[in-house]
Amino acid sequence: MNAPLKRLTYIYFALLGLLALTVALSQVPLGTFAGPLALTIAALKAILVARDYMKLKTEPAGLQVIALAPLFWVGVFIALVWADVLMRGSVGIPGK
Amino acid sequence: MEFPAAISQTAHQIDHVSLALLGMSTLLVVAVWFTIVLFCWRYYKGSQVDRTNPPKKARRLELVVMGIIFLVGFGIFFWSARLFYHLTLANRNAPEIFIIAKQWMWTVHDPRYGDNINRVIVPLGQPVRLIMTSEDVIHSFYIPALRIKQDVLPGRYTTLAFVPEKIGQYEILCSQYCGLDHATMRATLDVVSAEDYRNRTASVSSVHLGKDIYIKHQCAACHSGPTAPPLTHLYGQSVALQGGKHVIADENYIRRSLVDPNREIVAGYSAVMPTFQGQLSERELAALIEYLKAGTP
Amino acid sequence: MKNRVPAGLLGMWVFLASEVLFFSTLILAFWVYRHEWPVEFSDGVRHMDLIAGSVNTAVLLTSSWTMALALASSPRWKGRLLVLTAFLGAVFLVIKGSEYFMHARDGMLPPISWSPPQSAPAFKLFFILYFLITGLHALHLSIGIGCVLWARLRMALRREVSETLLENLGLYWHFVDIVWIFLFPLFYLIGGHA
Amino acid sequence: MTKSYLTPLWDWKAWLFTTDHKRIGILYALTITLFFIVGAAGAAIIRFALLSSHASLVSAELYNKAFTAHGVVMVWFFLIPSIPATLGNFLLPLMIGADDLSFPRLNLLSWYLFIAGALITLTALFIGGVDTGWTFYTPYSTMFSNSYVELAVTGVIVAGFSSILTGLNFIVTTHMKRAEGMTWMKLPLFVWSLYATSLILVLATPVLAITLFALIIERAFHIGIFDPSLGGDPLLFQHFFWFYSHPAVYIMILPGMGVVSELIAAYARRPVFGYKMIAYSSMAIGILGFFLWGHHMFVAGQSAYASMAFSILSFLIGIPSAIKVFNWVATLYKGEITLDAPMLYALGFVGLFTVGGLTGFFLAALAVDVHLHDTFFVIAHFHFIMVGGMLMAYLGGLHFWWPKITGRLYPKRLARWAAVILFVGFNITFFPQFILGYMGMPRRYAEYPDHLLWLNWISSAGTLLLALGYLLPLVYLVRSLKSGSPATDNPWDARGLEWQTTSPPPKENFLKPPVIPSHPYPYDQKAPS
Repeated sequence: MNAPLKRLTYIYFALLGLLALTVALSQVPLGTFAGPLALTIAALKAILVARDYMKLKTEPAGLQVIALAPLFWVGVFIALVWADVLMRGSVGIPGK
Repeated sequence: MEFPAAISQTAHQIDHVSLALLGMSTLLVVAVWFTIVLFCWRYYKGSQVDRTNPPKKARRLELVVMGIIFLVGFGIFFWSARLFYHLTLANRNAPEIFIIAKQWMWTVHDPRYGDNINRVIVPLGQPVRLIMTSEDVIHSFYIPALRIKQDVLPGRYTTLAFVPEKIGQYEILCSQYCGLDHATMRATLDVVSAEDYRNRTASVSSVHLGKDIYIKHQCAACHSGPTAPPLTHLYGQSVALQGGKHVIADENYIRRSLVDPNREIVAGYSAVMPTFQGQLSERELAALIEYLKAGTP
Repeated sequence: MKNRVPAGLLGMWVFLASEVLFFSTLILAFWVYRHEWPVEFSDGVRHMDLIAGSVNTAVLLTSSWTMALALASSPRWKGRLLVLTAFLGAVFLVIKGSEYFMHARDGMLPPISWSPPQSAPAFKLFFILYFLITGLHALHLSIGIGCVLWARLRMALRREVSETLLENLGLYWHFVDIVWIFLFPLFYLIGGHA
Repeated sequence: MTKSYLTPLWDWKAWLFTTDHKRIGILYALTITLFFIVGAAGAAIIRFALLSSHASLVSAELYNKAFTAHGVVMVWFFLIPSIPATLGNFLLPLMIGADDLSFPRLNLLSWYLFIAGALITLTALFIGGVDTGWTFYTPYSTMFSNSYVELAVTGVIVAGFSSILTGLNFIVTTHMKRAEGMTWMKLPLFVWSLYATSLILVLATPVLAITLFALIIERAFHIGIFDPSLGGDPLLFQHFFWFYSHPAVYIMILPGMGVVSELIAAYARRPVFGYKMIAYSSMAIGILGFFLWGHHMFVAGQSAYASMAFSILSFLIGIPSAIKVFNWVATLYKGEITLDAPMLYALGFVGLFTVGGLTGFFLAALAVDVHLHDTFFVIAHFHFIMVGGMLMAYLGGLHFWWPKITGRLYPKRLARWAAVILFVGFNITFFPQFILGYMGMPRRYAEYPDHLLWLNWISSAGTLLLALGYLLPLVYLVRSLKSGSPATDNPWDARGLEWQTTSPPPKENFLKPPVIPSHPYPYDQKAPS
């Protein structure tokens, strides 16, 4: 196998390793940390796939910006929806 | 054609913000329109005026104009946000009246003076709090004379608080589209003197009705023993939940605990309470809440 | 960028940007409801088959690997690896389908078969969102399988298959994989521990 | 003489299977004109009904269906595609010196999806109607309405895919197909605005599509995704709906702003003042426009803190908007102004947009919005933006590029009159609605308190003039196709690349490569011959 193929394979093993890790961690009582941890591992996997399999690493900067731009929108979308959901009723008055 | 009277302090204050906005807008609109007309007239094709060295940009002027607009805008934001916060927070402990909306009528339930349809009677000069919910779709409780409205949602309570300061009858409108007869879903706000308000004959007291429900559903069987948390003087207290969270036991909390008891479980107890969703009407829920608020069980 | 990136590739990335928002909305809805109904949603997670889910994740990761390999290989291997990728995608669908079947058998497939072990509305909500989101993901994957096989067929018929088209297939495939990477912990892991 | 893109003219196959962006632009123009008439019919019913304060002319049921039809058709089948899909389609490649969009076949697919969506929705409207309002709020739309909600919503989703593909096509085209030497800072401001619009089309539309899809599922199977009695949260629907629908407002207005920048430069005969600021402000509006949706929910039961965040963000959008107005007005300074119809429309746009934008401050201000939300004040506000703004820009652009598109000149005098009539009619129709709103008339009211009668009559009377303002251009523009005098390649002595080719252009747009100017809007130089 040549070098690029080897690299793809290493990434594959890393992905499987992360999968095993997250499944194993799900069997440990981690309380409130379970969610953030599982999502962090998922994000790591996603980064590996995007960076190497989707070849973002070697694309020109302009394309990288376009590829990652939607994450900014998603971030604000999530933040502002949560700003409502989490704070609802927080002034101690029904419906405010 | 007449503007609706403003019958509360906050209504006047909202009018003031609106006037300030109107002033600012008029100024800017006149400035823009006037400049357009002036330029069109002065620089109309063929007019003999100096056209040499037209500027390409004017960063500094632009920054100054934007800066002024930003500051004025921010000032108005701050003013109106403060007023909004006040509107939201004020009178949080005022005596409450329940409003139950349904296509296309408002059932008004005053815990002390009984029920009414499409007529909300409130005492002059005293803070009132409306606790509202809907039995079907989203409605919105809008009182133009008070300059306030609040959407009324199924499945939870929303509130509206105010202090009416003028005797009379005022229009209440549904302002969230709710189906065929949306436009006729109107009611009257009847502001009466404190004396007249007190002299109304009380019908069945709500606390009484609540007590009946409490007994009928045998709430005490669990809530006076070790299986369920005690309910005495529950209202307004901070309740520790499983998982370390705390909630204030307001109307929405009590309501949630009745229709969806497994959602927030009090620390030290297990999820054994059955749901009363569908078994208690909104009216009965309100009565039960009144009974718990009286603090006796 | 103009001279270094083919238009088709940029188009695919813009399309994926749209897809990101599409799935984010669903995931956000799921996340908000799990916040509002932690007990029922944890219960829902416990009714998932963790083994099937983990195996499926591995299958899909493997398919991404074979897809990446296919794009980097010589023409001789390319075709075979593409078929293998599509096959792995199909395996994923079969496992997913059998999970659906189990849920249907256990009366947890609203609204067609609904006689669940617990009657809370939010428990049903969990399953509605589960079928909606994984169903849309499976639909995406099916389209991916179809396109991969179509490209393979064209290669077999010695019609022209452009480099950009294959790259785009890869991008789409990996994107569908990434979506699953996030769906997996949400539906199978978080809250599953008693 | 070279063959124009219009030959063969009467071969229907050459139209329905064309991949030429110019022909597709024309297809869009014809279809949205049709939908505009449908939407206007809805408006006519509304204004006729409101002549009576007691629903004695039109039943409440018909009224509810009329305003829903008006909203749905106007928003999704007229305003959203209006400028981008017609003028944008036609002009984007011409303006950047390209022969077509990056994906011509995808472009045709967009049109077919649009038509399919429109036919589905119109079917729903004609076989019985929809009575939910264009906002489709749950749980009314899912559990209570007895009308053809699923069908109407399906059409909107299908049309949404058309939007996404158009946006994708425009973004890639702007990146990839610019002629040699056409750098970003030389792009016409219309192209900038289309780019910002496309960003919204691509990123917001999927959210609407999936939300409406969930709505269909909830309604069809009676399972709760947003219904509170089944565990759902109706406010989540509103968040998702407005995450699309607020930016959608900028889909409607941004291209209009782009057109106006072109028109003002051409008729003041000056390079656009503060070019970079206008370009950047388009992008700023495109991006910031996503983050204010919550101001539609101040009284919906949203958290008070979230409301405050959304309020301040809403005030911020005023800055890029004000930058635009400032620079447009400044472009007039030391210009050489003529007041032809396109310029009248453009100046009308600036004036009315200013009013519409400033009344937006009322609605962004929390406490004031508590009073004005869901009243006619809101109706007036967004009609000042949509009709006073967008529609004015569309008509202005249509007149300006009419010779390029059709090769014919429009009657100038009549066109000026039409623009003035439209402006006056518009103000008579919609200005009283600000007052109505402040007096407390809720929107979507088939019946209303008697003391609001007079203002409603004025508003309804204004629509007659407004209708005349629409009919006139329709008639004389169509007539000009036959009897208008032939246009030269550059009748307005304008500077965009599109004016360097023939009128109408050949199929491949440019027979010889266009001359790229040294800076945008070189009205201070002679046009290249």
